[in-house]
Amino acid sequence: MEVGLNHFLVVSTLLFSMGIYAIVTRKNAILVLMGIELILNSANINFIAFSRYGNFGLQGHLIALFVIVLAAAEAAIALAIVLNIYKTLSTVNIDEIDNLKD
Amino acid sequence: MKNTEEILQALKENFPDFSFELKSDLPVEGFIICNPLVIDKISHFLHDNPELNFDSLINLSGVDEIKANQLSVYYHLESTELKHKLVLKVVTDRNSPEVASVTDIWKGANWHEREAYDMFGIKFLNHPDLRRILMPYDWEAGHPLRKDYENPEFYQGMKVPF
Amino acid sequence: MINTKSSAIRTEEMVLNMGPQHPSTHGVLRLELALEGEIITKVTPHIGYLHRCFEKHCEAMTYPQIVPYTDRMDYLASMGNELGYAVAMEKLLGIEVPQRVEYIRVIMAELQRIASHLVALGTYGADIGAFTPFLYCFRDREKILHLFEITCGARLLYNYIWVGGLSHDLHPDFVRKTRDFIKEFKPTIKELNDILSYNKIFIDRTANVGILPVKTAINFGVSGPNLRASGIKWDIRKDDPYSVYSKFDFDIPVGKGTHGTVGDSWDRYFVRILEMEESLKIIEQALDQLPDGDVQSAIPKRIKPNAGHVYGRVENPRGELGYFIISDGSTTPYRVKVRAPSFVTLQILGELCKGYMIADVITILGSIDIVLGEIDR
Amino acid sequence: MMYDFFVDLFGNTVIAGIASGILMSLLPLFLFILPYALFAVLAERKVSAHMQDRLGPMRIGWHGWNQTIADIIKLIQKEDIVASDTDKPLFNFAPVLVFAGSYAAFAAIPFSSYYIGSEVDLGIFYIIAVTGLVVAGILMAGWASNNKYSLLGSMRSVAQIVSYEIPTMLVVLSLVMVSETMSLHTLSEMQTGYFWNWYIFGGPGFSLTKFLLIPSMLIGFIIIYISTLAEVNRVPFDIPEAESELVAGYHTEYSGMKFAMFFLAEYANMYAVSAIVAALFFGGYQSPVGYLGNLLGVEWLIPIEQFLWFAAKGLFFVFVQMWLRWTLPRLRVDQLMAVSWKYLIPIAFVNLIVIGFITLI
Amino acid sequence: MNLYDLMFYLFAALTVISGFFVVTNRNIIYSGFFLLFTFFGVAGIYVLLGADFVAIVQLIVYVGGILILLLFGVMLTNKITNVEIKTGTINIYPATIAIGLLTGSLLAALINSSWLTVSTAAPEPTTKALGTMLIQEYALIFELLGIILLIALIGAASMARREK
Amino acid sequence: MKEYFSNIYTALVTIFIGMKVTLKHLFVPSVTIQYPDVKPELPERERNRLYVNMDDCIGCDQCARACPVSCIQIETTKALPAEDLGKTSNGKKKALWVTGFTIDFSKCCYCQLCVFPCPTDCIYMTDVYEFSEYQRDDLIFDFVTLTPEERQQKRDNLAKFNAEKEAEKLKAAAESKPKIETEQKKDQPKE
Amino acid sequence: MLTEFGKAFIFILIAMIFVIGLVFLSKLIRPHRPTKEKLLTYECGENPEGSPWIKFNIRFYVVALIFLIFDVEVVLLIPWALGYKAFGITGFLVGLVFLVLLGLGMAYEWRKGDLEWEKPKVQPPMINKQPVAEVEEELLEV
Amino acid sequence: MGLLDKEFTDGNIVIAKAEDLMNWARLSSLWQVSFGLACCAIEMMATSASHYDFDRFGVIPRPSPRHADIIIISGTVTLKMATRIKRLYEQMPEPKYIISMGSCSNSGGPYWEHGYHVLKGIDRVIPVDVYVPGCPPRPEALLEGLIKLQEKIRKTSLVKKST
Ligand code: SF4
Ligand code: SF4
Ligand code: SF4
Repeated sequence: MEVGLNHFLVVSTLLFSMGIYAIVTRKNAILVLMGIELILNSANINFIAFSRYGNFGLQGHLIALFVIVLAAAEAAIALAIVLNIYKTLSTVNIDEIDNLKD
Repeated sequence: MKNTEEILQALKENFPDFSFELKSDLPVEGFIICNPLVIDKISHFLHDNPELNFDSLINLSGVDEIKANQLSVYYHLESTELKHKLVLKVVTDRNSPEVASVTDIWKGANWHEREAYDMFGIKFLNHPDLRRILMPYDWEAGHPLRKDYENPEFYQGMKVPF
Repeated sequence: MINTKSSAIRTEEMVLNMGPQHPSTHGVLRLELALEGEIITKVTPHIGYLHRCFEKHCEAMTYPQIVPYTDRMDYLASMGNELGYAVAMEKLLGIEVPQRVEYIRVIMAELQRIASHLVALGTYGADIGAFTPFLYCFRDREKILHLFEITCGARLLYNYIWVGGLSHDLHPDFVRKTRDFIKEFKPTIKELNDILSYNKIFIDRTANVGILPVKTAINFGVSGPNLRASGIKWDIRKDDPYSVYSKFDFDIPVGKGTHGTVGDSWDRYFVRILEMEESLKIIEQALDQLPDGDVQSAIPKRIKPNAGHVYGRVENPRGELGYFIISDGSTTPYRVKVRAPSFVTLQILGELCKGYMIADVITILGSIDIVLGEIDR
Repeated sequence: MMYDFFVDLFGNTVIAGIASGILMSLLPLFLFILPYALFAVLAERKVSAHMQDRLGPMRIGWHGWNQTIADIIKLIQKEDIVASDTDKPLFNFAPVLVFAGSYAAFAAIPFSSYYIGSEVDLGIFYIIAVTGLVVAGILMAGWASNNKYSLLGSMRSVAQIVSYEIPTMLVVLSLVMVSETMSLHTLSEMQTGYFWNWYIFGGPGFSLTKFLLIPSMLIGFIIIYISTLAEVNRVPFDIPEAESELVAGYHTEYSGMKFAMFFLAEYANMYAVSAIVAALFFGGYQSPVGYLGNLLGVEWLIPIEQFLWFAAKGLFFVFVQMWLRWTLPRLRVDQLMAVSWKYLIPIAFVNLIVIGFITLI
Repeated sequence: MNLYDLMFYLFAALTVISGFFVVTNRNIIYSGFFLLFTFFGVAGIYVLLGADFVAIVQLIVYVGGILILLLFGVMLTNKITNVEIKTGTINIYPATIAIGLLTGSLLAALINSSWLTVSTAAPEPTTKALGTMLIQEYALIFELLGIILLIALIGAASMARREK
Repeated sequence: MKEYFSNIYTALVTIFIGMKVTLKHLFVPSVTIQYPDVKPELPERERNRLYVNMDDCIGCDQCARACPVSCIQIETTKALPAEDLGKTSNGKKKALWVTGFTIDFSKCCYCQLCVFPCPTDCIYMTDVYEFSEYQRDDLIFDFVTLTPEERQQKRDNLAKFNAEKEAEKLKAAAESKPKIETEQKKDQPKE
Repeated sequence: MLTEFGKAFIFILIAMIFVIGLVFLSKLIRPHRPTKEKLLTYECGENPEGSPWIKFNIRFYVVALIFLIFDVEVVLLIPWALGYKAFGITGFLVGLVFLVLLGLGMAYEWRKGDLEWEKPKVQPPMINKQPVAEVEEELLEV
Repeated sequence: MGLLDKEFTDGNIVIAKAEDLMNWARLSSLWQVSFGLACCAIEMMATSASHYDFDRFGVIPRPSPRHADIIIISGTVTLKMATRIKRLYEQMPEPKYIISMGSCSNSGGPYWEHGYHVLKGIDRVIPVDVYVPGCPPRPEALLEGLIKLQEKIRKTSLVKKST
């Protein structure tokens, strides 16, 4: 089968669900962040795939670029938050943080 | 600039309770013998008194006087400002050697005293960190510079004598 | 509820070992560094890895036989060690030695000082990362070793200065060769300055690092160039002259804080360079005044001092080297204790390093210029 | 060219493409990097020796010419220690990653107008991108070694490479602004003719802009040279491997062939960054004075000449790296960071803006 | 099966498999390093889709930046003694089932929908065109991104700096 | 601000100065002595391996006593009254067979202290320094020129002579025990 | 025909194969005699104390963070740098504003001391709590 | 199991040639652990300095024992140090060699008699390949020891010697 749009979409879907899986099941906040990165990546694949196979010119690329930029900003901020949490609560496990909150 | 007699005088004035003894018939230098347990107080005085101002301890050496069954410690003091020197000696029992530490007054005494402990087993009271220094920490065969020291046959599985 | 017990953990403390095998601990020193991040919170030196039982040997040797062992303490400055022993013993025996002997001793001691400082400076450069000056220094040192070699046949451990005299007279070529050396050596000091001393990176690494205030130094008993770098003119060659040092005109360089604070590592480094220049001056004067005579006439046939004790000291390249010798009237000493300058100096390492970074430990350690041979003896 | 040949041979474009690609990628490895590494390791020892009034290797082959060969054959024979506390998979994979990262950079380096591994349009940024692999590899090596020196060394190394990437990128960016291309190949093409067309002399053509650009270009050159020096961990920026503190940095625990691979990667990197500098500012493979091939009318001579020029320029900068290494002491880690963040980046930044204004004229 | 397809399957496999390891590996450091391959694979997919610039950006930003940041983050927040650093998981079974269902339905939806595709244009360098777009239509967004980054920088740095 | 630029300036200038120095040295001829091909000329007082001229040695044990390391071991056997051992080159009369004279060069510290007391100047330092060995025992040098059989013979001779003497003079026997200075330590087992 | 990226990818693959091949080759030759001591972590001959896998300085993180942001900004500037000339001064201004934002971030970080690596925090070892300068005055020219 | 672990019962020309090549490589590139103990270490440094130049023989100092082939025991080995040296030696990868430099490491040297804390010869802990006498050995003597070691390596063989 000729590789086409659908193939890319399948990859992106798989990546997306794995990202969700990480977010749902992992306790470590940094792993959750990794899951988010996976989701963003899968979204980017979609953007670019559609931009390639759809008739959108380069806007898909541009949006992917923006997403990457935002992902960087998000990673920086989120990690800083995680570190701050770690500094005060001395753990990065989400459920423990939940318990410690109250 | 003061010589040993003057210093002895000053000491006697200041510490009437303590006994001091001057020995100066030796070929080279005279020295003052004092009590091992109050050497820290004497040292404080020597260090702080502006007339004496012994700001530096240049040497501290333990000696095993086995014939008299005693261990002694020699202190060589010097004032870099007034440029005079002094030798003090304390004598302690060989079986339970205890000397007050002067580490508080001259920081440099720290390792010297550790070395004396390591080599002779002289205990320096109030020393912050009295451990072996040159020999391995797990050396069990005693204090090597004592005259009756016997070297062990093995250390950690290594043969020691030739 | 906030868990307070483990809050505020920023970085965990980490214990890092440096040595005994480490490229830059100048031998077999072991440093235990407690780190917080890269900041030193505590330095614990562990010594004794080269404890060669010098003092025990002294008690088993006759007086002349001790000389080769003194060589092996501060092996970078053997001549100085021998001189110290000779000075102490001559004080104990109460003998006078001929003038020629004294002059030759001074020449040798000063040449040795230059050689020793060259090693100190070279390895210091290598510690900071500049390897080339190290080899330049060793190249020049080799010339001094050659001078020693033609005189007494050995390159490093000489057994040259004996109680009451010298083992050999000077080699006939010695004076000429020494003058040649002085001529050649002066430009290389400048070269060393160009490539290392005034290098911006070098200054940044060393200035304001490891500041040693003079009060602390004296209290710890620090001596030699390290003390002088803290800004005090204290030199046994001037303050308690031995041999014939009182006959020479020389300066005592002190640290001035040119690039930082008085008593920082750069000062300690630079004082040594200045001292080499002063030593050259002394050697030149001594060569000019060198009297004739026999160098072995005063050597006692059998050394048997009266019972008593003596503390003799000289200014070694690393500071005040003292011999405390107790004699019981026999041909072997009853007890010899050596006041080794590096032994005393190394104690301040912990104080100096606190709060600095790992790299600075190397800088500071290099700048106080220790030799493990005399620390552990 | 080669591709066509393979198409004829196999009659299948896929296989031909792969075959020619593999061949093209093997070329620099075996024809250039290995001989270069053999030469450079020896040259480093010889250069340092002569700077220190020594002779360097003398006894293995004529004047030590076989020294590096002996070193390599010896390293092959060395036992490969994987200490029991290491993280074995990562430990074994790290050298692969590091070497792959540094070798990948060679794909975009134009050795001559006829040979370039891959004419990626983004050339220079592609090189910067693949250094990411090196960074990850170093971190992996340090982490997996389970050794304090390694871990500290690798973290410092990463922080250092990362910090110096910014000035590099800023300078490259300013060159992109001037030349409007990112391909090293195109960039080299543009600087054809004589040496005054090089970007260090303001680039091709004669105009006011060219002369205004010269100082900026000079500053840019100095910045990029310093920062590439740091990116390949050379003195005065060799803190990660500073033997006086961290023994051997992140490869302390590596022995035998894996260590050799780090070593090879290091020397390959040295050439790669030198080549980049040469291509950006010094005309790449262009001859400064014209080609003998043109003069004699021998076409085939030109690529060879170009290759020689390129190798010579690269090697010259490698030589300068060695020269610096054997002259300078090393910085402390905080000073190292300060050099990048407080000196190079702001200056590169201002330089970039200045260049922007100049190009508008 | 041509080269393009081959490459696609290669990168797809790289991405998906390493992604799978990222989310399932119990050692978080391994997760971090597997992320490297995921990012790399995604970059490869971008290239196959003709997005060369985005691919390079992906490498520079993700591999060279975010990954390093994440790894540093891991190293900073884990008390790692000689025991393998493991992170626990929660509600695996419900999550697996739910996500399996989600994935299945997504896949079904996307395979069954017929996307409007145009004939593919040959990939060509996109950077300059992107630049043009950035300066013309998206100038405002461009500046906005700058501001966002500035804020992120200030925020993150001050948060990281804060003692205790 | 001024400091900022002066920093840059001094850094560049001093680096440049340093580079000038090293560049200069690149073209200065090197000082290396290429050892196995070129051997350095050693000064006459060179102190390396000892040599004992056994023809002159009278076995007086002075050198061994002077040695701080005790690495010289001498075993002498009294010559019989009938034997004439000849004289040393400086005219001393030899009275002892030197049946053992070993110097352990793995212990010697090359201090030359043994050289000075020798009455016949027969022990001296040479400039031989190339004598590395694969086995440590090869570093123990035996200088005796007699063959092992001869040595044994000398000892036997003396023993016989003494035995005869003993038989003659019971009283003197105790004193004239063969003076053997063999070090017991030598035969102690090494680990 | 391979795309240019394909070629680059082959470079990476070849390098990996090269390394693995060489290591494998050496495996055929080299000896393998592990001992317990040999497999200990190297620490200057001492027993390794504690694990190196510890948390380390937060500085590393801050540097990586600042780097990431700047990295992204520079990356965003690449397309601009290629294309701005066509738009003359407007094109340049678009980038300039962005650059100024970048500069602002830089200045902020500089002001806040985030660009500083850990600095040595020291007090000179003192005993008599006298300021250094005073002591020196006293004793400088003894 | 690598080639160097094997022992061949009979040599053929291929093995002999390979052996020659490998021996040559090993003897030509002896990297040294940069490690010094006492006075002899200074002479060792002098040997690597300009006048004698160890580098001529391909000997370069490596800070980590993992990269090194040869360890020069240059000085007095004390009991405290001996265990560390043993570990250092153990941590070097095979094939590895030892030069014992100077009287002290040969047999305790001047300290053999009264040195209560001196190991009387490094060969009590690790196997020594070449003993270089001297106190300290001249740099040339060390170089000569190195040449002796090279000779020894040249003669090593994979072929099992029938005894
Ligand atoms: S040179 Fe010294 S150590 Fe050697 S045998 Fe003579 S006296 Fe003894
Ligand atoms: S001192 Fe001279 S004569 Fe006497 S035993 Fe020694 S070598 Fe022989
Ligand atoms: S053999 Fe001699 S020179 Fe070498 S370490 Fe021992 S005492 Fe020092």
